[in-house]
Amino acid sequence: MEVIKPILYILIFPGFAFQFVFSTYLEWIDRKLYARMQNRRGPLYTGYQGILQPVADIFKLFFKEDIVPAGADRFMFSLMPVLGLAAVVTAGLYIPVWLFTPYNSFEGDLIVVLYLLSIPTLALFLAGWFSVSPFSLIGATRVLTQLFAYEVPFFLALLTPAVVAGSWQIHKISVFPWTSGAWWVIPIQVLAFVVALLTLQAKLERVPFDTPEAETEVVGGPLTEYSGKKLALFRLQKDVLMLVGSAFIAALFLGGFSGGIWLGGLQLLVKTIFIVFLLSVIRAAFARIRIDQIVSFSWKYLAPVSLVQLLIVLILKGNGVF
Amino acid sequence: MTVDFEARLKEAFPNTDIALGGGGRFWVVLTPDQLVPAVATLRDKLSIIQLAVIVGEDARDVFLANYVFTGERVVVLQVRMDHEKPEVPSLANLVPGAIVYERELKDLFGINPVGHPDLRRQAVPEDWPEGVYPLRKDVKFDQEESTAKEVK
Amino acid sequence: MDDSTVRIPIGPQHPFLKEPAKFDFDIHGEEIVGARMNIGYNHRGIEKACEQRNYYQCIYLLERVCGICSHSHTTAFVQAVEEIMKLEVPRRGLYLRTLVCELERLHSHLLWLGVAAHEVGFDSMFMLVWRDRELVMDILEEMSGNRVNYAINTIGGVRRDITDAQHKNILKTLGILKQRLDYYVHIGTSEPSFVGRIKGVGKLPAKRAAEMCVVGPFARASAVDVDVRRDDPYAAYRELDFKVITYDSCDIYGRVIVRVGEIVESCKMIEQLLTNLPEGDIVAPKVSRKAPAGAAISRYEAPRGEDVHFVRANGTEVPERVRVRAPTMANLEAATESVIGSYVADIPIAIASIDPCFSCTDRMAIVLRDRKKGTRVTTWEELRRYGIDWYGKNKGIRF
Amino acid sequence: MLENLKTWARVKSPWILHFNSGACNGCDIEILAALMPHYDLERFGVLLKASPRHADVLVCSGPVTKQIAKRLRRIYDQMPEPKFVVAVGACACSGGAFRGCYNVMEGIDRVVPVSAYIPGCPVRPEAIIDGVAKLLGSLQKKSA
Repeated sequence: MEVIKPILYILIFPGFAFQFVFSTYLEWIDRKLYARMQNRRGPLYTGYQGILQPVADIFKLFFKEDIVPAGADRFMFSLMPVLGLAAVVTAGLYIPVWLFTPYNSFEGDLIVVLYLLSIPTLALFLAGWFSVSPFSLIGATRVLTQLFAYEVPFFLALLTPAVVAGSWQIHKISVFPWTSGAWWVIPIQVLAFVVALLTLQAKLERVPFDTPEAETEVVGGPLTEYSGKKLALFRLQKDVLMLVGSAFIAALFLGGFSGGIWLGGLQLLVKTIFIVFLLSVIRAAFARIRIDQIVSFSWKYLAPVSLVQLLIVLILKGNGVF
Repeated sequence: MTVDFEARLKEAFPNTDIALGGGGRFWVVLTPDQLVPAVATLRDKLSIIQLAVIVGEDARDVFLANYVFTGERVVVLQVRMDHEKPEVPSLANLVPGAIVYERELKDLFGINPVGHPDLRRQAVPEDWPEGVYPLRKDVKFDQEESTAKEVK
Repeated sequence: MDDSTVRIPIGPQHPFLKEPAKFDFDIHGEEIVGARMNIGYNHRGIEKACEQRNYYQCIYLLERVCGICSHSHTTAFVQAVEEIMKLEVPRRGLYLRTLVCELERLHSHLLWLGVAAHEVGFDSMFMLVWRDRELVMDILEEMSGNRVNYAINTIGGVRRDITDAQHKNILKTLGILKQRLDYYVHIGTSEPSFVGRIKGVGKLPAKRAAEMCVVGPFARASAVDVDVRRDDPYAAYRELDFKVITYDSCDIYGRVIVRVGEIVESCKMIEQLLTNLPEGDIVAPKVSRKAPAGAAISRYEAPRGEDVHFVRANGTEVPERVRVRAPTMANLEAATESVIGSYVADIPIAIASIDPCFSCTDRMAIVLRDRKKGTRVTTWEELRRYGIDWYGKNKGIRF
Repeated sequence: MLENLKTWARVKSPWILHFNSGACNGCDIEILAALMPHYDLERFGVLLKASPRHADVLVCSGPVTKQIAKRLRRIYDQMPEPKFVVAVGACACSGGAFRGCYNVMEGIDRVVPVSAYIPGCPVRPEAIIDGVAKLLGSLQKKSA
């Protein structure tokens, strides 16, 4: 039994199978919400209310011809989608979905997750870099520029709950408001929560931070030359990243998913969907901003705001409020 | 207003054939050498600088190029050219906007704008046969000829 | 970094271009230092085809010069032919023609507002504006039976009258539209991320605009006060009360303000036209199929600017020469020039800000002014090396 | 079983690439209008894609001018298999109003193989939806 358990973790829950199913479901929610906000219906005829639409998209891409452009670096071109997906799925293993601590959870896993979540961006950058199109190249350089813009505020924002809980372990952070009895630490972290949401949006490269993939400017950005299976892997990676990102923000800022298998599972569902809902609203409400505007926005507003939040928390902590 | 403008136009172009056409358009007939001074006159004396379009025409015995200027009123400078060797001076230096229209004169009529800075193939594809000017009256196209063999 | 200018080709198929055209931009980092365009992918030889068709057939062909401003081209053409034939168009005919003109302007400007929002990634506005554009399309469909090519013009008037029920319905729909428009006017001129993308971008100074002979909203946003409807009135515009909207910011923001203002003015004009709609015939009686020899130039203020048609008749049923000068033709050069100095990200919105219509233009042009001499087309390898160098020097990254 | 899955995924998720090969814009705005809230093609899983590498269906309008023909062929070649071409509008089907003009090819099928023709000048959004639905239906039948 002890041997099977880790394998089950990795393959079934919260590993591959669970993440694939849940992330496609989240994409469907996102597409539906986005469509409803634009007064459209969104996917409708693929399964109940189009719920299988993302699955159909991914299967279709898997059955399509897979083209590697003539001048591209074949190895890197094929490696990148796999690498990116593997990184996010691994990060997903650290979601604290059980009452007990997740498998292979340890003191400091937050740092590991943060770094794992940076890998898809780098994979995307390299993917664009090793394709042969000028659009991929421009997209790739934008991916990297944007990474410099949002990564620091993202880290700073996620530092706040860690400081509050006094731990680097995601599981401990997420249960801190309940174990310590100080549930009101959740509302005082609202600034960091907002920053984390916006930077997650930037990480996912969605409007208003979708310059790297801006259709009207650089066609498909780094993914311009990708087709078939590799494109499917990238799409899957985006979905899983959305799931993992939202789940982590929910775990760190919204009090985690404690309460046993049923209550915990329900909380995971509700809280993640709530985050996705917020992300969809942001996506629908703004225009795409330029790359230089993104950089100045992150450094002028997001980074100082997260520092202020950190300061507030540190002062409270120093005074022994929690 | 009309009388006033007409008087001024006549003063600006003495000894030239000026007709008032329908819709209050003035038609001024010129030879190719008179064109550049005429445009300068229009600009300096009547402050009309907006070139709306250059219309090439194949009148069978001569080529016409109508320079339509708009402003206070519409003035058309009509230049008549020899059919054998159609040439007009280029207006590129006076009116930058003329470049595109002149290039098209060359492409579609074979009228050569002398002194044009950049005469590339424009309206017609790169592999268009030399010396075939589609809008000339003597050019007829066989409809079935235009198949797509070369791209297949 | 003198050799570091790279040229990126955009088009003829590119998502920001709904139509084929090719642009070559010389970029330096993210900044554009030179631009040049090739159009003509859309050259179909309409002018030659007109010389083989009679006047009535020409109307239908010219309607298909452009699907967005289809009414502009037919009106300009029939006006020229009517001038040659010396026809008097009945007043009701003129009013209905003008009504379709203004409805077309309404739908075209809404379309533009949506596309402009799409170019800067503001898809929600794109979708919502296009949803309400359908209201205008419904009015047009009800009046003419068609959504895009209305086929309502004929020589000597219009082909379809409107009934009282339609009359009422148009006013009712217009009421709904006006309410929604207020919202879009507000969003289009104040939403921070949208305004942040359009303010100060794509500058075309007033003086340069006059030199480059630009027309339409593009010129009016650069404080050049031209409008054929007022300067050289045709159809029923003499009897209408309207303002010509100008703005002096000379950038894309100004073009949004001008177009949005024109949408509001168009609504007012449509109401005036409907309330004052005279009784009587809609088309002149006994129109000859042959036009006497002569030539005419007709000007028309299309949604994109001044549309000029030249028609020469030779006494037969077939025109001797038809020449179409679409507004985009006059604007493209200036637009391409206005991109120079801004960022790569601004290319789509800057080009789209003139509401380009290459199918109208269907010719080729160039632009101009490479700030650096000797720009060249680079290969992929060079491009990559350039990127590596640039990041190495500027960001301290080694690959 | 696998074949069924293949067909199902293919039918349910047609991503389109829009290409204007010298059309008058009429069809193009109607294609866009079909994606808008009023008609909303996304109900059928249709997404408008920017890159030919991502697309399954090439939606092509216009009579194909001689200048653009090579580009059209190249775009088609860039698309991964299986791919379909839909000719939208009378011009794309046969040249339409521009048949016989000196600079046009008279129809998409002179350059690339076409799977579905949607006539109309311009095509109404309803007709586009109908055409796409029929194309998808024929795929389903073929495999059954």
